[in-house]
Amino acid sequence: EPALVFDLGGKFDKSFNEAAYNGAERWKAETGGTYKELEMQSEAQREQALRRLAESGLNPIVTTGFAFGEVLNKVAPDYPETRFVIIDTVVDQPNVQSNVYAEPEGSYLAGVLAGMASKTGTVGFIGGMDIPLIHKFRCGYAEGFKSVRPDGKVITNFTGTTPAAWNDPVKGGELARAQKAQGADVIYAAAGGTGIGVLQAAADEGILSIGVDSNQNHLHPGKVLTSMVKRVDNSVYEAFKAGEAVEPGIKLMDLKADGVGLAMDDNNAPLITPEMTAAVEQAKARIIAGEIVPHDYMSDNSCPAD
Amino acid sequence: MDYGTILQILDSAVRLMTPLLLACLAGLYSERAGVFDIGLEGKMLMAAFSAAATAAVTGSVWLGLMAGVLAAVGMSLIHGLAAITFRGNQLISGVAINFLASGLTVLLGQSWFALGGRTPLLEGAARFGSITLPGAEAARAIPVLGPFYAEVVSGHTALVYVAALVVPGTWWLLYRTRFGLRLRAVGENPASVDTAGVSVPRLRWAAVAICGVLTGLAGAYLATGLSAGFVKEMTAGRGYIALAALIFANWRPWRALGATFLFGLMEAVANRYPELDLGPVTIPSMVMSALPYLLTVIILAGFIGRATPPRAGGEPYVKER
Amino acid sequence: MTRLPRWADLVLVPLISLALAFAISALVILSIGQNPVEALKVMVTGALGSSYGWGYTLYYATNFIFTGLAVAVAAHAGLFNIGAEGQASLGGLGVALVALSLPWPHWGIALPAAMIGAALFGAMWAFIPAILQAKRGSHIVITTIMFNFLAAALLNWLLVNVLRPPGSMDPASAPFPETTQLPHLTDMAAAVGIEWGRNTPANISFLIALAACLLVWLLIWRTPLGYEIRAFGRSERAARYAGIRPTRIIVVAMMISGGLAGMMAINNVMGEAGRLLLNSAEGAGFIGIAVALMGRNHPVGIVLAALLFGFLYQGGAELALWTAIPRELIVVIQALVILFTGALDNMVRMPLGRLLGRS
Amino acid sequence: MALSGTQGTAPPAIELRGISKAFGPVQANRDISLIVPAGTIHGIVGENGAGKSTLMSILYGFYRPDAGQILVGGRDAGITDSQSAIRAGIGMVFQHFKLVPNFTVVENVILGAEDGALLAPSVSRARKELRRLAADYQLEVDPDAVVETLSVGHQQRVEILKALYRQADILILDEPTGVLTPAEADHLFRILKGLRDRGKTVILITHKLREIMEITDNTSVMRRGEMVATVPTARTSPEQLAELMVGRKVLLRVDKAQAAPGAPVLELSGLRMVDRAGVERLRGIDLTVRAGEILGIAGVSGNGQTQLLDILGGYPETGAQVTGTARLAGGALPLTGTDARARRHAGIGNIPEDRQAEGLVMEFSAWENTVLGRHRDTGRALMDNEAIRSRAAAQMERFDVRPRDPELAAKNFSGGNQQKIVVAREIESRPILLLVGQPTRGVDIGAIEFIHRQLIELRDAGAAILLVSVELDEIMALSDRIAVMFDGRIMGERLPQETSAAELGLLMAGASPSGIPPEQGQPEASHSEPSKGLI
Ligand SMILES: Nc1ncnc2c1ncn2[C@@H]1O[C@H](COP(=O)(O)OP(=O)(O)OP(=O)(O)O)[C@@H](O)[C@H]1O
Ligand SMILES: Nc1ncnc2c1ncn2[C@@H]1O[C@H](COP(=O)(O)OP(=O)(O)OP(=O)(O)O)[C@@H](O)[C@H]1O
Ligand SMILES: [Mg+2]
Ligand SMILES: [Mg+2]
Repeated sequence: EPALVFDLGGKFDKSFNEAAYNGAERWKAETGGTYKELEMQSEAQREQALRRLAESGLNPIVTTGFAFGEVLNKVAPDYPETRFVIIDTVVDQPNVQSNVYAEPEGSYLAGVLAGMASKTGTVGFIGGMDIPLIHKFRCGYAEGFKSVRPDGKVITNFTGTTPAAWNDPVKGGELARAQKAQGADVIYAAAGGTGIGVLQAAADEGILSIGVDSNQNHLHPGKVLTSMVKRVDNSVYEAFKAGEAVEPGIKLMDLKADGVGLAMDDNNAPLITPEMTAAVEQAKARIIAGEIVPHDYMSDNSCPAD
Repeated sequence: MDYGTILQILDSAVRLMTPLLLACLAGLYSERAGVFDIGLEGKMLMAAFSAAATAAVTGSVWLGLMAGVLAAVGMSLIHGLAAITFRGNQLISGVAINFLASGLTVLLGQSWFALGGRTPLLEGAARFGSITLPGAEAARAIPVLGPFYAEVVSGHTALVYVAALVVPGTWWLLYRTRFGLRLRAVGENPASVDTAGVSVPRLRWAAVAICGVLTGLAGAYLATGLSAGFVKEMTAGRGYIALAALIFANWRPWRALGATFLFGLMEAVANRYPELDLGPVTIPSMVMSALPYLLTVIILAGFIGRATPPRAGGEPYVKER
Repeated sequence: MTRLPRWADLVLVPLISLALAFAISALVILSIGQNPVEALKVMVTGALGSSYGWGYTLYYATNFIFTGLAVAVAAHAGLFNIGAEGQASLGGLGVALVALSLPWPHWGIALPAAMIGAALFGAMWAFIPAILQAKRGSHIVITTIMFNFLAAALLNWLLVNVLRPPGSMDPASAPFPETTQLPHLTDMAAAVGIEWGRNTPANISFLIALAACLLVWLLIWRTPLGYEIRAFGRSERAARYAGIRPTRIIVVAMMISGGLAGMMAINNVMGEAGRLLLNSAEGAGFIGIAVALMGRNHPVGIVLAALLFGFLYQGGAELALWTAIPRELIVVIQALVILFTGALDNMVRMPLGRLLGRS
Repeated sequence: MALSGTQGTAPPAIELRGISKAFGPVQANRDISLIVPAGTIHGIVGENGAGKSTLMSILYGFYRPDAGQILVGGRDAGITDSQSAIRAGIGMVFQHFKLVPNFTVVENVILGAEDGALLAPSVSRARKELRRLAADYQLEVDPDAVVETLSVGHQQRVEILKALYRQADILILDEPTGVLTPAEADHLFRILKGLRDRGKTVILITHKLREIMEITDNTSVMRRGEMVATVPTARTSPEQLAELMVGRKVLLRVDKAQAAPGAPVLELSGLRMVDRAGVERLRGIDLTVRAGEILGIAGVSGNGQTQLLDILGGYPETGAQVTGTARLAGGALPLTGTDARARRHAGIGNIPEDRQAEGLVMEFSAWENTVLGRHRDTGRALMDNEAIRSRAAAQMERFDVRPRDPELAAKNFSGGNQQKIVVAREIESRPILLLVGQPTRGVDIGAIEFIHRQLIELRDAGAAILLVSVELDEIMALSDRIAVMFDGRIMGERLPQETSAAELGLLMAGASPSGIPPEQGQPEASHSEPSKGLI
């Protein structure tokens, strides 16, 4: 029986954790299997949770979020029989599969779309916790945006520097209003649960927003430009499907592997012009072809679009 | 910083001030009557949850508001029972109330909505919409004051204006009415009220109930005005900041407005400028968020002004000759 | 007010209060459509049904013994220390600084140093509210609350900007050197040939906590300082008459209190996590209030209450794992225990006084 | 309405029938009946704990009696709470004032008697009414003054005004003069006489038989919860009242040998103290106490005695500034020190004025209290509780503390026995100087005699004793020399055999011995009637 551990923020964050949940549910619906799930309440619980799951013979154990990295590094060797899967960071252990996503690629596409949708030429980015991982989103987004609006401006804010930043919709909303006041008319929220506040405020203020991780277009139909989805659901689904035979090592989920992408559906269809679709498709093709390489912020902690 | 930015920050400060102001005034009633209340946080949280849950289920923000107020009054009842009827330790009761709210909101939320302690997103009539005051758009043309009116004064949700009215209302009630005189007296020397033939418990119960109503409004605003639904621990220490503001305001209504506005402004500025660059020094966001607490300690230490709490505060009243 | 016989006050009142708290908790469980009996079963088997469960129960109890003692020592001096949470966090900082500062050759050397670091930082965090209370009359309850927030902000900043190793995204310190890993109770049991509590974090800190109980007992009831603390806590004027200086007692009692709260960090930070995490105290400082109230500020009572809360904590974790009841249930139980033992105690005491027919 | 004690056909102002009240095991009032004629001043006397305050609190509706009936003006007044008592025309001035310190006089006066939901009409009516009352009864106070800035005497006036504003016809005063200077007391009595002359009824509780004789028309005596007698004051004497109070002939004479004073033990010169609020409480005290003598300090309470004892004991009020010099047994005694332990070490024993708040930790057991202040004396890391217990048991035996149970908490002993625990502790430490404050306050006659004997014995063993008491008879009986304190000064020193209570009373009232009025004394002070022997 597999297990899935959600990070702080909880499985119904409409975002990252919920994507993982959807993957598990898809597996459950298809196979009729059951799985164990657990939500983190605090930083200090992670180790106990992992150990308890491993102790009770669950296998594989999927953990969502880079914050499990350090703990998993410590726990995995104690349970060599158990396979672990971690999402969003790399843990170098023989029984761990690390799923990492090409956030810059997906974000680049989001940036292209934002650039075309923006009337003011100013767009916003609201990140959750101020960490290199989120700068990856920001940097790709900025690059994509600049590719269509070279003179445009990207306003950036982060909600905080601690995990609480993932779960502060009030602050997210205030930041969105502040960005609107500064002229932004499309705001990309890479902020977990905080993003809900961003999307809400954007809808209230009559500007566009871009969701993240899960498809969030339905939250405010016609007001969310698109969502940069990370197919966390696929990672979870495949891990569950592989079961105890899940492959250790690094698994790169990029555009080519359909690991990241933009969500297009009925909810945002009225917002998307054929030109936009064409531009996005073209950028996507060039990225896959390697003609465009969106910069990975974490490779050198800098962003050429700044 | 241009005028537009200033207006935007002020606008944000007003929104962020509102829950603090309502909670602070709530604490003012309770503490002026001699019942210390460190459970503002819990009452607010409970109210936020009940308001959001009810609004989500019924689709009516007004029903949500009522539920929020009822929930907070319910928590007040527990506090009153401990502090007034059973003459228990008011501080401990407050601590318990904060934990109770923190646990119950998630427990009930999870069991009702299975959204990890969250309520569904509120939409349409389940949220407070913003109210555009008359002439707001027309006023924009007037230089300086016009945009101020349109941006900062107009365009808030109903509870913001309610909170603003509660300030003069509280002042009037406290200093111009019989009830206020007795309320202030019971917090200073309950024996004086008792020997004057007025019931001490009744006055304190009234104060605690008003405290419940106002924390109810504060919580409801948080979940249905400021944001669109409840998330766990969404009060995020605002109850304690309200308490800090109450001390800062020296238990006076107009100063409560000033103190909570200051704290709201600090939050708004911190939101806008996480790393506040003041030329030679850059203030990290942690300092900004810690500032209300730091200021409170400084006030309490008497380095700026002097906090003089109601004299009978925190003490259960026992008849004595 | 009617007075109760001593045994009733010490044993019966807390037990009835506890029973009330549990009864209402059961109602809460019912109200969310779950079965309280089932829940209790899960908790008991999960926390006490195996040496694994016991290992975690003891691990949590260790935290609560330290914070319970901390709250109790302050309470004996008539001070309500709500700041154990912040003091425990700062204790964690002390431990981290010690553990990361030197290449410790052996845990046996690192432990005393870490204990000093933990106690020192915890005491330091209690010192400011104490001196403000003593010299400026600032209400210690409010200042310690504020200091909890200040501690959180300070640690946030330090973990993000100072202690976080380069390249890491967690707001956490670097892992401590292997050599500072404290021996687990498992290892100690294995040394005498017993297999017990594999993979649990219970460690030697538990024994240190028990030793701390003994020391606190000696301090409070056997030393002149303890006499002074108790005298001051019950009557400030009598204490002044007796030549007991209020400032000194407030500061000393609060620093001992803060030191004890800080010492908790050798268990959770050094013994378990092996690095300093954000929010490492995990509310144990607040549980200390409930533990001290339940334990009537006496070390023996505190150990029993800490075990109870250790059980609740571990049982609660199991609940979240195996049932649909969220872990927050234990927060509710904790709240009810504090409410009934600390604030509504007269509700139990009054009818009990009539029942026992004493005055 | 009939004046001054004449009993007409009019119904009595108050009639109590069979009032009983118990607090747990303590029967505070037992089947009490009492008639107070209208238009009279009625005194009530009785020992501490006799039940006087309880009875009055019942009359005021503050407590509910277990049994009995209250008639006001001949009709059952249906007094169930203070509100109904007020409606029945009863006003009460409590021993501890019930004022809101940071309210103005007007606010205090209208509190609970407002005219409507809004304050403004009440305030303006109250101002007018206060002006009238001030003129009628010599009750001048500034209506806008904040109460906490007023003197005690003025605060008491506010209390009386509160009652009169509520149109009280019956005014109860519980020990009103305990906190007043003699001048203020005189003013109060003029007010009370004025009230009586206008037909009001006054009930006055006091411990001072002088006041009873001076002002009351009738006097009731209570003993151990019962009403033992009501007599017209004119037909009784202090001696008879005292006997009624305690239930046997009282002979308050202490047998003691002539003192044989030795070398000076305590020498004080120029002792001044300014408290935190900046008020000068001691204005230059010069004193000498010799070995083997008792120096008694007489004075109305609140004239600096407490400050003097606290400074000598080593625990002056925080923030106080102390100047002056002192010598103890020839060596320098630093006055600014705040180390009570060092004082004990130097041989100063201290029986404090307030045993419950200072002399004992009420929650501690008796044995723990026997080392209070000397708990560090062994200098060892751990206290030897067994030794302390057994010493405590022996001490309780010697001082006849009942019950003889060292484990019992101090709060569970009666007042007299609590005092014995304190006295035992301090005397058995064999001090060279013993500070004694109000040693017999609230203590019954038997214990008083015992404690007095212990003090004399200590004196005869060569200790110097500084005795502060507000009881003039106690001062007269015990002291070898008497100093009178007024307003932070020593007004003069007398030998007991060469002075009279009358002379001491004059000094206590601030009249300077040479006849020159003191700087601080109120002008009307000098014509206060000299006190007769108090019993
Ligand atoms: N609230 C109370 N609870 C318990 N016992 C009380 C209470 N009030 C009074 N008593 C007891 O009732 C008895 C009578 O007390 P009361 O105060 O009426 O005496 P009193 O004559 O006024 O004494 P004093 O001269 O000291 O003022 C005392 O034994 C006292 O301890
Ligand atoms: N408030 C109270 N609650 C409980 N018990 C009390 C209370 N007041 C007094 N007692 C008990 O009642 C007994 C009598 O107390 P009280 O003060 O009336 O004694 P007393 O007769 O005046 O003795 P003494 O002359 O020594 O003062 C004491 O032993 C005390 O333990
Ligand atoms: Mg009395
Ligand atoms: Mg007595």
